[in-house]
Amino acid sequence: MTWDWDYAWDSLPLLLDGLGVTVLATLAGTAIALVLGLVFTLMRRSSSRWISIPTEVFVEFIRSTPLLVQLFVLFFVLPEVGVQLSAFATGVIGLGLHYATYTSEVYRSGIEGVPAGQWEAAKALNLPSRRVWTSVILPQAVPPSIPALGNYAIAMFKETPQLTVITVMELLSVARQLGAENYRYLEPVTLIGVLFLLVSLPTAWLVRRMERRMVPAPRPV
Amino acid sequence: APVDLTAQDAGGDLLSRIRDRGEVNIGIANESPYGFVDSAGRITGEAPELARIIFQRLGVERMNPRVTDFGSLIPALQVGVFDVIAAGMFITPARCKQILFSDPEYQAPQTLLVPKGNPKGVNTLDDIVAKKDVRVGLLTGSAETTYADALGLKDRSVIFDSVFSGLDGILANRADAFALTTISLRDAVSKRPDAPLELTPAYVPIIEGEQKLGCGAFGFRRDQRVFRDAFNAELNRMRANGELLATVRPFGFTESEMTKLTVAELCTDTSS
Amino acid sequence: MSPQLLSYLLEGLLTTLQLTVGAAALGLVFSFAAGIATCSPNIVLRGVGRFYIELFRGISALVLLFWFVFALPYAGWQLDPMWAGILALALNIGAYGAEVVRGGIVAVPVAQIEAAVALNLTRAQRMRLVVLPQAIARMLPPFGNLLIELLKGTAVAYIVLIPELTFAGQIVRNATGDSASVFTALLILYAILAVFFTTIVRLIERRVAKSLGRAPTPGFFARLKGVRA
Amino acid sequence: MSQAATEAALTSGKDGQFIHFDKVSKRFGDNVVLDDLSFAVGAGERVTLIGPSGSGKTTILRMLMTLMKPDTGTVRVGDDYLFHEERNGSLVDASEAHIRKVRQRITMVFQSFNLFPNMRVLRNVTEAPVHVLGLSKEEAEERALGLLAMVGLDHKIDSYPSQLSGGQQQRVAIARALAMRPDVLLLDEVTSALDPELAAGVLDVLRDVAKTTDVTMLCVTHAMKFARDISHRVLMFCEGKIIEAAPPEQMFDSPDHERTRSFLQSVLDEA
Amino acid sequence: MSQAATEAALTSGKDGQFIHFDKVSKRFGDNVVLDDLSFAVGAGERVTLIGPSGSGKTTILRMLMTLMKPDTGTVRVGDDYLFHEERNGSLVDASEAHIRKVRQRITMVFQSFNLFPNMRVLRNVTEAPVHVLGLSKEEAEERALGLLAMVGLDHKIDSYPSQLSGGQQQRVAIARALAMRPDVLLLDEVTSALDPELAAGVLDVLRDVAKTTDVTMLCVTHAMKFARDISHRVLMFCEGKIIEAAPPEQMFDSPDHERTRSFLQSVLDEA
Ligand SMILES: Nc1ncnc2c1ncn2[C@@H]1O[C@H](COP(=O)(O)OP(=O)(O)OP(=O)(O)O)[C@@H](O)[C@H]1O
Ligand SMILES: Nc1ncnc2c1ncn2[C@@H]1O[C@H](COP(=O)(O)OP(=O)(O)OP(=O)(O)O)[C@@H](O)[C@H]1O
Ligand SMILES: [Mg+2]
Ligand SMILES: [Mg+2]
Repeated sequence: MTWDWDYAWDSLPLLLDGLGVTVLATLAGTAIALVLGLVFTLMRRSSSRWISIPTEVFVEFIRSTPLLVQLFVLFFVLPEVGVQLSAFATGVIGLGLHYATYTSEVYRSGIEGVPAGQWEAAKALNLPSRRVWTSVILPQAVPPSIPALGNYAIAMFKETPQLTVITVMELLSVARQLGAENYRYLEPVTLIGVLFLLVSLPTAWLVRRMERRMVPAPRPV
Repeated sequence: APVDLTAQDAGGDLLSRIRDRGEVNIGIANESPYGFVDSAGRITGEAPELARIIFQRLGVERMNPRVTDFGSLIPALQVGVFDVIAAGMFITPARCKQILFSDPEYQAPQTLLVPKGNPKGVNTLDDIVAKKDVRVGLLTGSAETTYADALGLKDRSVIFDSVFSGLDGILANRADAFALTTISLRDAVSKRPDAPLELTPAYVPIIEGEQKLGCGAFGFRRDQRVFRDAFNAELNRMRANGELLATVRPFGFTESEMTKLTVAELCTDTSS
Repeated sequence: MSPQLLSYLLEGLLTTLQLTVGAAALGLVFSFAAGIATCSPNIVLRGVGRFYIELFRGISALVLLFWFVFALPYAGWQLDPMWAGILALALNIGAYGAEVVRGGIVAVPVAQIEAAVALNLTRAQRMRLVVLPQAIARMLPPFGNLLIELLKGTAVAYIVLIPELTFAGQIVRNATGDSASVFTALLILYAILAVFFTTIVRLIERRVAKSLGRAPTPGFFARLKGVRA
Repeated sequence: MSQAATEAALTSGKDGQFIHFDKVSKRFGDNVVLDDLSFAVGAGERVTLIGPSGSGKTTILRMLMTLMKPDTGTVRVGDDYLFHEERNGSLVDASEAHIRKVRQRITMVFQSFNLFPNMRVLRNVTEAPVHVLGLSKEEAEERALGLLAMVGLDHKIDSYPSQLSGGQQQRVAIARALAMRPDVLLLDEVTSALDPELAAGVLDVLRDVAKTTDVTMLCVTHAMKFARDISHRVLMFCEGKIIEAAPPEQMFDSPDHERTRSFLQSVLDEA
Repeated sequence: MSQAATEAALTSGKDGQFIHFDKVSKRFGDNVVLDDLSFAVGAGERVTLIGPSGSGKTTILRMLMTLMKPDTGTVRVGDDYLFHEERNGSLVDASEAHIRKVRQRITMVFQSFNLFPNMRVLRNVTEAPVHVLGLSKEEAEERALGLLAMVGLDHKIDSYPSQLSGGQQQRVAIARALAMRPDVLLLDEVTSALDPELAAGVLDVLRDVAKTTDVTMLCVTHAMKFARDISHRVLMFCEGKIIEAAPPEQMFDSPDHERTRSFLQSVLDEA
């Protein structure tokens, strides 16, 4: 099997369509993960065990099982209990939910990274608890978390091919379809690799730039 | 099992190497009734069962089946992961450019899988073209996908990754009808006797004025013409003496699925 | 379910374990090689480390796998699918691991390095005797997370004929037509594997924490018992 | 001084008692940090807590600040219990609302300043008056500017804490605490993280506060000259107990206890 | 003391000069930290560096420890340049091997101890003698045990640093430094992170070291009594320059400079 330029060239427009779906799913999934992750974190810190323990168990469970299987369940089982969402919406929710368990960890370590002295100072000033969160803790916990959150967005981008199992025509689905019709996989799959790099490398670079601005530069050892 | 590096050499001696080994690697795609793992956990299906008999006659005692994703069958054959594709794969001109096929062991008319009572009232792909609100479910990489594309159904296609995903998809209202061969769908529905589903009568789709009758066959690497011909000879002998139908009948094949078409006819690209 | 089908699931489970352990071991080697290289004063080594990280973090394991099994043979290099699977997953997870190694090294306080300089240790001795032993303690929790990532990532191996757990699940689903039970079983099996791996990592964490004379950070179960700030 | 005299000195001579520790105990595991401790502080009194490391001085302040609960015993500020409420005549665990109400009167300055790094100096000082006392932004800023001028930092209101020296940060922290107009001001080694010269500036500010307000002060410090200047009374802690309590002159010039003597010796030696 | 007298005092009266700073400058951005500084220290001499925060004291020690390079000027220890090598008669940048050779004679104790948390006390002390000096494990342990006994910690050899108090950690750090048998010992505010009583123990150990060895000591401290007890000479730093240099009695009892006077005043006030 040698490289077929014509075929690669013909595949490109279809693959770009798939890339559009992939990017859209990633963006929407990221938005969900960012919000839901924070909600999970706050619920895990709740003083009521009736909230914190089930949340903790749920988050650990989602985090330790494959997205692929979760997508199957969401896609085929949700409708049986009467929740009818489009394949794309199901995929985005699956991605967002799965990655919320990661962002939740990021937020948690960000919050734990705020020195105990800040909590104590807030208490010494008798600030109400909502105010402590919004004006003292979160403003300090979130910025250092941004690079890690960015990295998860990139990771999510690379996992969108799994949406292929629930009929979302993203990049890999397009490639599989092309391959099945023409029985040439080398070109579409290689092009996917290149397209992924084209998107993920600049994003990773941006994230690292942010990281550098926030963390002191690495030093010689 | 390690990949057979020598399998890449050109020429027709693969068969003798297989005979020396006493074992042939066959690729199946886990699709009933063509090649699949049954509920007892055995690998079976019309193609593996035919292959077992034919290879025995060719002097190869053991068969080592390897189950893989349908989409990976051809690439894996090409790099020598296995020696034959025994998955009832349809012969298409595009595929003929990649691999060699034997003569077909069956021909397959089409059916639609629809919810019980057929609420959308569709019986063929043409019906679906006419009713704009019907979403058609298709199996990734299948010939039906190509037909649907040619009929302009792309926007209403829902691509499933397996037959059972399609079946679950109809139940979950992810699509309104699932288009596949009668054989596959009859088999799938038989495993879910309680599901509120039904099959439309078999039909032969007509795409751009031409009857499309899917014909499944065994696949070989392009440099294995001698091997293929030897296999083909045994296959045609079985066809002639009725052994073929007897072997595949338990998998739901009937007289109407038997074919006289040849690989040479089916490989001719008429669409260009 | 027939014993035969059950054995598919069991074999799938074993294959998944094998893939995970193999790729983790190999990935660990890549992680340390690349992670330490990115902290080197030598610009070439740094460049090579960085290149490895960026390249393999950017390409998904699935694409790599496909390449190794279906494209490399044309370059005259044939890999057994299982090895290809382990190698591709290891290259991928190793790139993430390298960042963990780098992060662990960078997080060792500069003061520790200065103290080592004040004792006139060589650069290599500083790394081996002072920096790495402390850094490893910090690396373990993120390594634990990566291990779970890897475990879940092995599910993509099915496209190159590796019959791991998810694929075995698909076989059973096809054979029995019972989607719901199969998915439930898969979720439970993966969760059990994850708990298994997490427990191992936590045991190692405990040992390392002890070797630093520290109390280990509370784990999942301790957190459940309500030890919170 | 006799044992009885020390016990007498455990309550101030000032007009009525304001803060009451009553049979307070606290332990961490096997470590008994406060051992059945009782003492009282009068309104407006300034008390310095001294004693060796680990003797429980910080624990006292943190308890008053409600950062830590006693295992047994009660703490009272004015007429209110800190961790308990009287309900139907018996003491029950206090609700969050009750704790917040009592905490209103108390505030604390920390060894490591603990300014909010995400807020500029001015907002550090106005944040609590606006959101806790309900002052308008203008009122809060007026009050903050006055206090920042007092600590000599009215030219730094737009800086972030990270742009200030340690001494400047600590002075902002003092202004921030005073902006709450507390009845009780707790100070825990507020100069030990600072260089001597910077520390001197902070202590000067505190001398000012002592002179110009009648806030009740509980102060842990090793700056003995400062302690002598401002305190009405000095309490010597040792292993979770108060072993000596006396006015500063008496404590520093003729301590009663051998332990106090050796402690003071080592502190003075270090200079 | 006149300007000329101070300049004379910049070289010690002891037998020959050992450490030479020659026209050393160092800046960070706009901040001139050391300004064309020259001074020398004799072999076996004990010098205390005092001065306000940011005046460059730590910078001097860190430069001697080769943790920081001067921008211009040279530093010499014995006959060897620290950052330069003589090759073909001209000074070139030193190789790592050369720096390691000269660094062999110098070691440093830090404000925050910086013990290796991954090693027990004994191994903290034996590690460098084994790996740098090439001692056998037995020789190194014998030496370590002797030193740990001297600092009063021979019963703690199997503890991890995290299990020790700050004062104990600092005493281990001193033993660790002495195990290298250095010619020059650098001490940077080794007691400022400690409580007065713990600090007293550390200072006692250092008095011992001063008395029983003839190691050259450069010491930054605010413990004035200690400085008076052990140093041959005190250098007063201000804004990257040495503004006064004199024996401790003279420096503390009748300082020449107004700046020195005010600095000493504030340090003494704090106690
Ligand atoms: N959260 C905690 N967990 C366990 N032990 C604690 C905790 N907080 C304080 N302690 C212990 O309580 C004892 C008293 O601590 P405290 O901080 O009150 O002493 P202190 O008098 O302020 O000493 P220092 O002068 O060192 O600040 C110490 O032995 C300390 O180890
Ligand atoms: N790595 C650095 N980058 C930028 N500025 C630095 C650095 N190290 C030191 N400085 C600056 O150099 C100046 C002198 O610092 P140095 O630590 O020598 O002072 P010092 O006399 O030891 O003061 P202190 O008593 O506070 O320890 C300070 O203004 C400091 O901010
Ligand atoms: Mg304290
Ligand atoms: Mg300094």
